[in-house]
Amino acid sequence: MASERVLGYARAINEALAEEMRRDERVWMMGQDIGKMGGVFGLTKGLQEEFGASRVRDTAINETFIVGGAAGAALGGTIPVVELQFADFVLTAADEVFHKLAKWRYMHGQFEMPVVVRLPSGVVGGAGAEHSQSLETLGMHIAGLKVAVPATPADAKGLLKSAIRDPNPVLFFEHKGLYRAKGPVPEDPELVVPFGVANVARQGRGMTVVATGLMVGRALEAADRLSEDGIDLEVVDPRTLVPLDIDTIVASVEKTHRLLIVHEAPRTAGFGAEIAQQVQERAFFALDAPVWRVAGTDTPLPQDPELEQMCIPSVDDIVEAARALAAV
Amino acid sequence: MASERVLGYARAINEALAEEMRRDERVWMMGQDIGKMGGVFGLTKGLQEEFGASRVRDTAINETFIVGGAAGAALGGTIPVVELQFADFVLTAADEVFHKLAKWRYMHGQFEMPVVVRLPSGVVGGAGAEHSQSLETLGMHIAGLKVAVPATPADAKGLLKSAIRDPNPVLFFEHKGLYRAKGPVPEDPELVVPFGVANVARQGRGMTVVATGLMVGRALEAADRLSEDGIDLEVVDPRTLVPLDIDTIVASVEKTHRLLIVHEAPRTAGFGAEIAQQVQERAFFALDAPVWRVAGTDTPLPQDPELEQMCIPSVDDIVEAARALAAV
Amino acid sequence: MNSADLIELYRTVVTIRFAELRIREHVEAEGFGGFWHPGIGQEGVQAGAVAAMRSDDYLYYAHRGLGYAIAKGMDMAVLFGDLLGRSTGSTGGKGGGTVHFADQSRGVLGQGGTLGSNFVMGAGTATASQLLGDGRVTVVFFGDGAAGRGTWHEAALQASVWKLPVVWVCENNGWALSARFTDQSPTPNIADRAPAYGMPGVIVDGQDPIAVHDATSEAIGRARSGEGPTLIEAKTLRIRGHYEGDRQPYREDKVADDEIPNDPVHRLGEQVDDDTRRQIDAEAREKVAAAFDEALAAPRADPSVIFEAVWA
Amino acid sequence: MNSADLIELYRTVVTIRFAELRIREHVEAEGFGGFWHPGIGQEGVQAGAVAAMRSDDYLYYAHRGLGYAIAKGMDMAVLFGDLLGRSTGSTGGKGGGTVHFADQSRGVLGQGGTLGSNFVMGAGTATASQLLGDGRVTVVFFGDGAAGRGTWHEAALQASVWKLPVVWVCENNGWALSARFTDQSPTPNIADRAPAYGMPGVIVDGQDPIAVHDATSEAIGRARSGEGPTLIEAKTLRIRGHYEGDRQPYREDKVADDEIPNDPVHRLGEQVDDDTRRQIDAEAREKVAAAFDEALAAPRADPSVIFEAVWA
Ligand SMILES: Cc1ncc(C[n+]2csc(CCOP(=O)(O)OP(=O)(O)O)c2C)c(N)n1
Ligand SMILES: Cc1ncc(C[n+]2csc(CCOP(=O)(O)OP(=O)(O)O)c2C)c(N)n1
Ligand SMILES: [Mg+2]
Ligand SMILES: [Mg+2]
Repeated sequence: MASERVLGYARAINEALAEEMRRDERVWMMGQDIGKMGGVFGLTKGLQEEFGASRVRDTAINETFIVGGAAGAALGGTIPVVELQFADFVLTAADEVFHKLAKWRYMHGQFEMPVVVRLPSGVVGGAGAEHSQSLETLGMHIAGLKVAVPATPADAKGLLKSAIRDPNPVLFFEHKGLYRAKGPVPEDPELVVPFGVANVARQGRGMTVVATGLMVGRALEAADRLSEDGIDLEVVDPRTLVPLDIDTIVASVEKTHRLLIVHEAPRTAGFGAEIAQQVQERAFFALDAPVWRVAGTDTPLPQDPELEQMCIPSVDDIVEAARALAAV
Repeated sequence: MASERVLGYARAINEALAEEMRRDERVWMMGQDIGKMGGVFGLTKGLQEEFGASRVRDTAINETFIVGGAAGAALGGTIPVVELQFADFVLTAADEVFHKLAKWRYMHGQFEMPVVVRLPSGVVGGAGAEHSQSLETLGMHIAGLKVAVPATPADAKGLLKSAIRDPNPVLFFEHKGLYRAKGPVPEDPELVVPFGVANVARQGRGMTVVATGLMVGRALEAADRLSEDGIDLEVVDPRTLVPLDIDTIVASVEKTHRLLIVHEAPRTAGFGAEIAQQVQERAFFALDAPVWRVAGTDTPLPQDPELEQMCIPSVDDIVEAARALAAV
Repeated sequence: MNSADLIELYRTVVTIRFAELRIREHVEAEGFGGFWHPGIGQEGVQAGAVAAMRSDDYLYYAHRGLGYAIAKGMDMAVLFGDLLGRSTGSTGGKGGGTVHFADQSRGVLGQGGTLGSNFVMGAGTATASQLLGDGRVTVVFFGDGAAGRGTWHEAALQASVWKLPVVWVCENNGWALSARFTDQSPTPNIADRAPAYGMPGVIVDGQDPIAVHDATSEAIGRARSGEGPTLIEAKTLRIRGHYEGDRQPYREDKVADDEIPNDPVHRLGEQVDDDTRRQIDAEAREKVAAAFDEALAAPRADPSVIFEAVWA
Repeated sequence: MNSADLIELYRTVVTIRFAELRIREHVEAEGFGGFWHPGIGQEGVQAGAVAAMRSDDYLYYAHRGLGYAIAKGMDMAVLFGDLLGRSTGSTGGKGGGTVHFADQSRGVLGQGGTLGSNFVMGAGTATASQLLGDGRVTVVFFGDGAAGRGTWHEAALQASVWKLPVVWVCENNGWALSARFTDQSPTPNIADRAPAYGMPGVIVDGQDPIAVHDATSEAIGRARSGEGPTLIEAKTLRIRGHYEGDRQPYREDKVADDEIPNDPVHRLGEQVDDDTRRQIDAEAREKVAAAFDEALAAPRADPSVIFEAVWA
């Protein structure tokens, strides 16, 4: 069956890019090393060959141009899909991301801003404090940006296609630790995954776990282990943080009465706090226990590849927290 | 009595700067228009006259230098106190704020980073979407920065002095709408307000209200109005978000059993979510009702001075929310 | 420039001048919530450069006045509406004071509130034109102060390497708020920076609208034919304070309020015959007055506008 | 340069070379978690420039190798400790792979992980020296790619206006990852950008450590005497890939692995008599080997280090 085709997360993204560029001539790309090299993580391999050096452009090291230029190019009638080499670099172009992309339409009362910023994100392989962060929460706090955090190859492809077709700017957080992950990806080029629709990755009755990106797999693994102890996790992956499908999360909590949120981003003022608070606002009396978080440490990330792993939630951490929360 | 001296918030900041520059020769300042002009909001008036153009420097329009240069100057053995003309401009120097200031010490396992970044913040007078934001939450999510949000002239002075004496980088959010606010400011130049100690601005038993900056005054006004209805608010001003005096907030909630958080920053993923979540984690069973938030709209801020006020909590909004929450 | 074009250019310059004066009058009499950064005295740059643009060329303006947009043909009642926070403004009433305004149909694309945003945005729009082959040129206005931002460097390098159809027009009025240009630039001219980017740097008298027009026209020609960007520096003066009401305590060489050295209006006016000029003046004055009245009479925006245009 | 200095310079260059080779050997045999950006072939720039510095001058290094720090006198066992993620590294074991390292006592101040941070940081440190009158000069290393960042523009303008004691040393190795310098620069040299900032721009053969030393020495002299910054561009070559293991599919003119055109080690070695050279070589090889072994033998950091040095 076509829909049972198995693909890697990176390949799925590459395919989405190629399909959308074939579909719409206005779609084009720029970023560092995305052309001849095909991207430092190989995500854009073959695209310059197929679409030419004009539609797949290698820039200099100029993040403010990559993002701000994309904003300008959107006003000029094109659909730029740009790559920052590491998600952390949103901070080297923060005015362009959080002011230009997010607010230009609002400030000028017109224009569409169909820009996708692809952001290789998260901890993997010792890239250090300024190349490993999970910064998706920032896009949630400042209005005007959509935020996608795909956890599977199918979602990576389907959400990216949605992002490219969206007239709004999208921060697209690809987890570097998932690039080699494999999963079924339907072949249908018209298959898009809509924003704002959570994926219930596992059904369960005992406790709701909300997780994104790399943490979805770890939560599922934790769920497998806990099921042996009779703790039945429901794992909900919001897929996009803006818009956020809070309804699905609340419905799950109303069923399970317990909520554990898992994210790689630092704990304090991370998106887990927001989800917890929204659930609490809407389902206070359904909660049998406090909402808990398993999250990244409130520290910069060390360069060392073993130490950095200790800064983000492991399967063990999730298992332990879920066990304790079940006992509250 | 000396401690009953009344001073404006802006003047209190100016006094703190002058006193610290007199106390320690290593303290110096840079920013746009802070010298001859004394700052666009007049905060640095007279300082270049007293301390000379070398210690009070006018820069070009180069926020990455203002902040990144401050970081470098701290490594070179000085204590820079820099001004960004508007707090929003942390986004034009975000790599320098959230990477260099916040992480340099950690990444290199040594060095102190005694930098203060003064940030005129908040809505006032129609400055528009990129000159009016309350971005303090960002400093809470990325570890390595302390964050002060003074609400009174005495706190502005005392916290700024603490900030300058702190070996860590501090984001110092001054509310532009408070610059003309007056209040008692003790004359003692050794009087500092420590970080991480909340101010219980009003004692009450019916409900805890956490508010910062401009919102503290509005919460107090709301409390006065509500006291006529027998709703007795306790108003807690954390004064600093990093470190956060969660103990005082939790203690208050354990007394009142209800918590309302008021902030000017956009609601979603604002610091209110974090405070709510920490309270919920620590005092779940003390809460008789969900924690609620009264917060800024999840929109960019319009330029129009009347419309922008509608985007942030008013006294009426607080009164209304508190009344409703009391009835839950 | 033929005489019909010259007359139109004069009409533009004088219209902007009357708009400047009308706004000043309003600010002095009643104020409005926000700030107003007057462009009086700099009309020559704004009108001259825009006159060299095709109607479908793209424009990013700077914050000093409305001249850019008036020259590009935007409706003045709409522009004043933005200034006065009226629902009839191009931003639907979100504006007020120092304005954002835009007109997609005329290629008026806006400005960033953070100085220097225009550099990267403009280069990006020019990239779009290059990709689409639509033959449009993007003109980016900016001040001498804004030129200090790093976005200039990133945009200018890439624009030059890609030979983007973009023209950079610096209004060097000698001041960035309280900072004198000569105190914050290591070289005497902004144009001195052009060779670093492998692009021509042209200095022009900003008080001479025709000279500005001609320099811009040449640069636009280069851009349109694929030869890449040009940096034009128009030397002009900031007649008033940074914003209307700024008493400029930092400034010794204050320009007398009503004295505009090398006034572009007079200079151009001298080349128009007296009758025509008088007629144009009268028409312009009237048009400005009518547009301002129209804007004043328009309703303020409904607060619901706050939630509009966050998302497309 | 007198012959004693020349011999010391040779010692530095060859020590860096052996360190490069030892690290490559380790990476090829066992790898380590992170990336290693080899600096082999660029030792001449690193050693030459640092040799012109006073021991209390400040250094911001670039990411290509450890040469800068070795030249500045940092303990090699400590540096290898950073590379190998050992608790004895200067970062206490937080490092690993592409390293951050620092030595406050020697003015080795570090590097930013985001390219171009060094520009503003370096100008700031030089401002501190100017304020304190401590007579120190800050030297900032960077690559041709990093030169594209806007932080360069902001830092360079301000440094020039304030006449800061800072020296910019560009290692132009022709590549920024897969981007060829000539494809991303509108001018043939980085030094061509210096006039825009009113500072001297000097091009020097980066394979000639003495030439680099002399140019840097002059620039440091200018800086120290209050004449402001200088931009030095050292022409060099990236011998290996961007990181060790990069197969460089994007590069046609691959440099043969063991062939270093104009090898600075040989070039300088020719000026040292054979006996001395052989002795230095042997000592350097041994010192590197011993330091590497020492680092290898050191313990990895305790995980508690994660929570250390977040706050002072
Ligand atoms: C990034 C940024 N920094 C600072 C400001 C505040 N600011 C607004 S206008 C201005 C001066 C601008 O000078 P210039 O570019 O020469 O324009 P002019 O006002 O002279 O027309 C400053 C500092 C800003 N808007 N954006
Ligand atoms: C702001 C930023 N953008 C991109 C990168 C990713 N990156 C690391 S090294 C490099 C190439 C640097 O080239 P160059 O400065 O010439 O130094 P070289 O590697 O040639 O020594 C890139 C793009 C980064 N670290 N920081
Ligand atoms: Mg100016
Ligand atoms: Mg290079």
